[in-house]
Amino acid sequence: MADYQIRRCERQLEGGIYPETHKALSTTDSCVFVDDPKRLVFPIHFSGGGPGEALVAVGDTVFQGTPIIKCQSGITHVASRSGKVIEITDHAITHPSATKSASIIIEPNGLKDQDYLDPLVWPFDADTLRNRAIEAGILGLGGAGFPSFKKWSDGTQTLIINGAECEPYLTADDTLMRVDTHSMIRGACMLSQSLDIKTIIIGIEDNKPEALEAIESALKESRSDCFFDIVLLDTKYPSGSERHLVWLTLGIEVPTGSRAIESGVIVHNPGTLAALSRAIDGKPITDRIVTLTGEALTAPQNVIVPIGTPISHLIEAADTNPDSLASIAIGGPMMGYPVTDFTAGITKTTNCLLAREIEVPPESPCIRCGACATVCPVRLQPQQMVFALKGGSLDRAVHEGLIDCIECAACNAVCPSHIPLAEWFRLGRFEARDKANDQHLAAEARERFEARNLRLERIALEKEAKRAARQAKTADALEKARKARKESA
Amino acid sequence: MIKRPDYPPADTQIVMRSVLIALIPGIIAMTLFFGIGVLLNLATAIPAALAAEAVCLGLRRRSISPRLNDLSAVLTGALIALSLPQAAPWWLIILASTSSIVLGKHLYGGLGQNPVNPAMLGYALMLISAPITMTTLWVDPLVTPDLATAWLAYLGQSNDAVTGATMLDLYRTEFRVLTAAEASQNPLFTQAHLGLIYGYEWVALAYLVGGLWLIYQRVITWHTPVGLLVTLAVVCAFFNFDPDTATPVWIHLTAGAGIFAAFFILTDPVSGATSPKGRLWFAIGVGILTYLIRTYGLYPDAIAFAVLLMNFAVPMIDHYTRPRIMGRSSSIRGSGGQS
Amino acid sequence: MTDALWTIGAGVAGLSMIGFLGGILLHYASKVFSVDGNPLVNSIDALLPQTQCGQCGHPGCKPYAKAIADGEPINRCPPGGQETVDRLASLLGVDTLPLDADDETIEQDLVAIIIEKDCIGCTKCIQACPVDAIVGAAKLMHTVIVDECTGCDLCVEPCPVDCIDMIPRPKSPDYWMPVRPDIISSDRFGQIGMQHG
Amino acid sequence: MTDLLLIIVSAALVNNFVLVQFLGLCPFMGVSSRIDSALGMSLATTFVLTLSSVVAYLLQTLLLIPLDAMWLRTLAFIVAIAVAVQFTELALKKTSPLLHSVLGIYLPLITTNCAVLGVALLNTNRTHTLAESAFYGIGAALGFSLVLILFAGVRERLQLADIPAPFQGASIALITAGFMALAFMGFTGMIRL
Repeated sequence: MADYQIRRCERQLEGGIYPETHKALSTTDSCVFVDDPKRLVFPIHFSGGGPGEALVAVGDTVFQGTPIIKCQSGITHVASRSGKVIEITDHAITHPSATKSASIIIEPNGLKDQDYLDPLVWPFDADTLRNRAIEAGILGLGGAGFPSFKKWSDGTQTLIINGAECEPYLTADDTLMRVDTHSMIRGACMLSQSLDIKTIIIGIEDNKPEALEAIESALKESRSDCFFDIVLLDTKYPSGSERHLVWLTLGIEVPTGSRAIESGVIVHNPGTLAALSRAIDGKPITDRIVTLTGEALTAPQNVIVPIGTPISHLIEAADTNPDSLASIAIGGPMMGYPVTDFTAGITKTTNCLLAREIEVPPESPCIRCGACATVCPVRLQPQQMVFALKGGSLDRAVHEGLIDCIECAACNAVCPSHIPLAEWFRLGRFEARDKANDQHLAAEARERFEARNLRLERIALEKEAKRAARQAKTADALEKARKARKESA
Repeated sequence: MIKRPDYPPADTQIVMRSVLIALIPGIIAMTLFFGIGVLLNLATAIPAALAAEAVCLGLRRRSISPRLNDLSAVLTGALIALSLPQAAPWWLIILASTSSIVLGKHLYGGLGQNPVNPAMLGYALMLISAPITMTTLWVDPLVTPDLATAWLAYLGQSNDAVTGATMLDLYRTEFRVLTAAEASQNPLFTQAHLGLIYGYEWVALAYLVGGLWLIYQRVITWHTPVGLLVTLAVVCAFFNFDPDTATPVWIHLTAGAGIFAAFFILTDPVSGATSPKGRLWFAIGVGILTYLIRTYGLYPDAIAFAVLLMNFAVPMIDHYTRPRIMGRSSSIRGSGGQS
Repeated sequence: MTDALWTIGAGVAGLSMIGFLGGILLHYASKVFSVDGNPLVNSIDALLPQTQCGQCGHPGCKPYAKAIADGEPINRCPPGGQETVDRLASLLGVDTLPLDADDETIEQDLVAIIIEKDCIGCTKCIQACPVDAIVGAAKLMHTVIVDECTGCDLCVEPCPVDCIDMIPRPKSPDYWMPVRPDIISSDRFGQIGMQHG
Repeated sequence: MTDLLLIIVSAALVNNFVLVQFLGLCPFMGVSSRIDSALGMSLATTFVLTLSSVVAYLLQTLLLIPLDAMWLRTLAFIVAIAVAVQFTELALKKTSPLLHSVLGIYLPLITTNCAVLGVALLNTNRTHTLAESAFYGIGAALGFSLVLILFAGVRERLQLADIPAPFQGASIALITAGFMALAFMGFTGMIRL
């Protein structure tokens, strides 16, 4: 039995909101596989891990687990079912950009052919684990899709399992913690042991008693010597944000512009750890749990879905006709984004499909009431930032702290003028990033330009010196010749 | 018992409507003590404000109905109507109301863009432009005018019988030469009900009720009213050396526009400071300036000037009261690193 | 008469004295506060896009920065666009000017690309590139390092076989930019119901 | 002591040079588009104002009155102010070249800032003593700085506001300055000196 304690979080999230969670809608005790879809879609550049390249060609036969995409960061994505590559073409993708992008389309053949990796045998070191994560295509499954292995550095003291799942409607992590508890605990222990981490914190909101029970019983069976510190959090949005979870559980404020890892903390989604546990056994990520929810679905539930499954297939799996929906929100009501083309396939970061009728009230001018500022979990002044952005001054918005915005959209929820603040901030952050990039390039160009000028100057000086030497030589020779002539004369 | 909401109203229109509802007790009390002129003021100022708003929006080719429906112009009109003298002539009311909307609001781009409080701008403009009208047409609550008298005053025929010096005026002029005991022989004091000065303090009480309801509804926070009233009280108490010449603390708080301003004028979110700390500083500034101008200046009630002056300081207050951003070491530092 | 003379003399003497004292003070002040170079140039240079394209009429960005510090108009930098003009105006506290450029050249982020089959390896473009973004050797094919190219198009002119094209800068395949929220209304958010408890 | 304080308050608020006496409007409109430059300008002006009111007093009592050359007053004061400004400019160029460039033409123009000459002349007109002159200068400078910085803050906000096209830029700034003057009328009559 692993040592563990359960404590209530002693800190209070500053700001934040208490949205209606709607979690009962999709909460089910079991979680089943959906039927295999007719085709699977794998965007080459948008599967997570940065732009990639296809490792297969049209007509190739792939097995479940065959690598098909290799990203620039090294992450490999695999086919989630065996079948045939029928097309590589621009296809709708599950991404906020709502564009079409090059994708590999696979038609599953229903066979159970598998192409897995060799299991790792303990003891292994962190590098082995890192390589395995890359091969198995492990990304943060919570939604951001940050390549997990980049977080694993030596000298880390704490691993936090982010089981907060504060976003309304979502129950994917809750379900995973209930049905796949052992994998999650095992993954956490393996990671901790290879990185020599002693304490594992599980941050979990107090609205998930079943998951807590499952974790407790799994820990009682576990033989790990890690210490598990289970922290019960208030059900308040956004306590599951990485920064806020670190502060709530440890009291560490991650400084602006750095990640939790730089403060010695790793934060992982339960799904990531469960996937890691399977990857150690040789099985890359081929499936994930997705919450199908929202009032517009007939049968909301959590299902295990092969990566690449088209959204329309999942809507049908929830007993609903895809044609009856205009759009579907990917990832929940707060931080999600709309997708209208349901042929797009889900990716590793798709945790929820939310279908509901929503009425968007017309936007009215900001009256600076400050409601957004009172709920901002990073203590920003959203009203000032949006005033600057709408007025066209990105610099002013950055000055007000735009870079610190976590885009949690709590401000949107309370704004009496119905201003889409978080959208403005996302746009602003993208623009700020582009601008910073441009400035970086300009600085480099300046350096090269100055280096070149120095070089040209040096070459010119050398030439001048050579010319002078040559001239002197010629003059010398002439002088000699003249002397010789004189003498001879 | 209705439960207190956990969040501020979810719509701008509801915010404005709540403030209008909260004005009702004050309006009733004012009508009771100062006569029907109050209602005439309202009935003139609100349509004038709406018309000005509509014209401005039309000139800028903006959609008119959503902005009229959000009740912000109605509120501005109501506030200016309640600030003006009760026996004010119609032209003054219309001028004040339209200049509030046009100069105070739409020159700067309409709702949410104005740096100064429109109602107080309109009031101050009138005070400068028509000082006699603005200072002599206050109704004496002891001779509450009937409808006919009020109507005559509305048409511009002032009637000395019903107008009189306001409480603050009395303290600045008549009571200066009287001892506190002599001053308390004034009918306004002798006719006090339940210890509340006739008229003025009852109106203040009514506004207080509305204001507290606004706080209860989370439409406004406690920072602004508490900041103003406490500052005013503390500053008065501090300088209140001689009871025979100085205006007493409670008069400062209740006899002028103190309570009304604390809950309804200073709480205008657009022109006020935006963070809770900033609001506190804003209100403290208004409190100090109000006392100074009331005591040493020419104008008996100084809230309008104090509010305008502090409005101009708002960008600075906002800058220096910005809370420390999570993950940063200091609050006023500019841009941080890139994420 | 003498009175008037005395008055005028006193005035002249007084003013001369003031002028003399002031002159001495300023003389010493100018020694104490003498400035080497102009640090302002670096602040201006930091805002310029560093394309080194010479479209401003100066051989590079730094010389233009110097010229601005000496009072040249701030709107002569087409690659920087209106945004750079605005930022310069803000830095220098002057009124902003409209960008002095053809409409075509504004808002275009271009890079040079060498049509490799046509390249004869003359190295003329390499010599022309102000930021060393072209690699290659004599008689061998050259190529542009796209990430380092500033799009100044100084290499296009010298090419004897006309094998350099300017193309829009290729974006990373996963590049995207959110849509302005006031252009489309997103259906991402309805009103979130709040728990009242 | 109370008198000196009253002089400061009077010069800074009640008889504010910019908003009540309408002196020094050129830098008030010119250098108020950004808070940083407004801060710099107010520092420079404070320095020049204080310095020049003292120097003007000294010139007056030590030079002009003994020489009986009061008719040279304006001329002499302008020379003194010019020296003070020139000195400030040299110092500023060394210590903060950016600010020097931001203030640009407005820095030498402090010389012709009528508020500066106004303070010097008003000092002599009111037969202030040395201390009174200095405090009057400081008060005037504080008032100038206060309104300049507040105005710059408001203008920074106005730059982002959705101002109707005909009023953008200088016109809304002038209107706002007018409203500010209106607000300062609240101080009228507070101190009669």
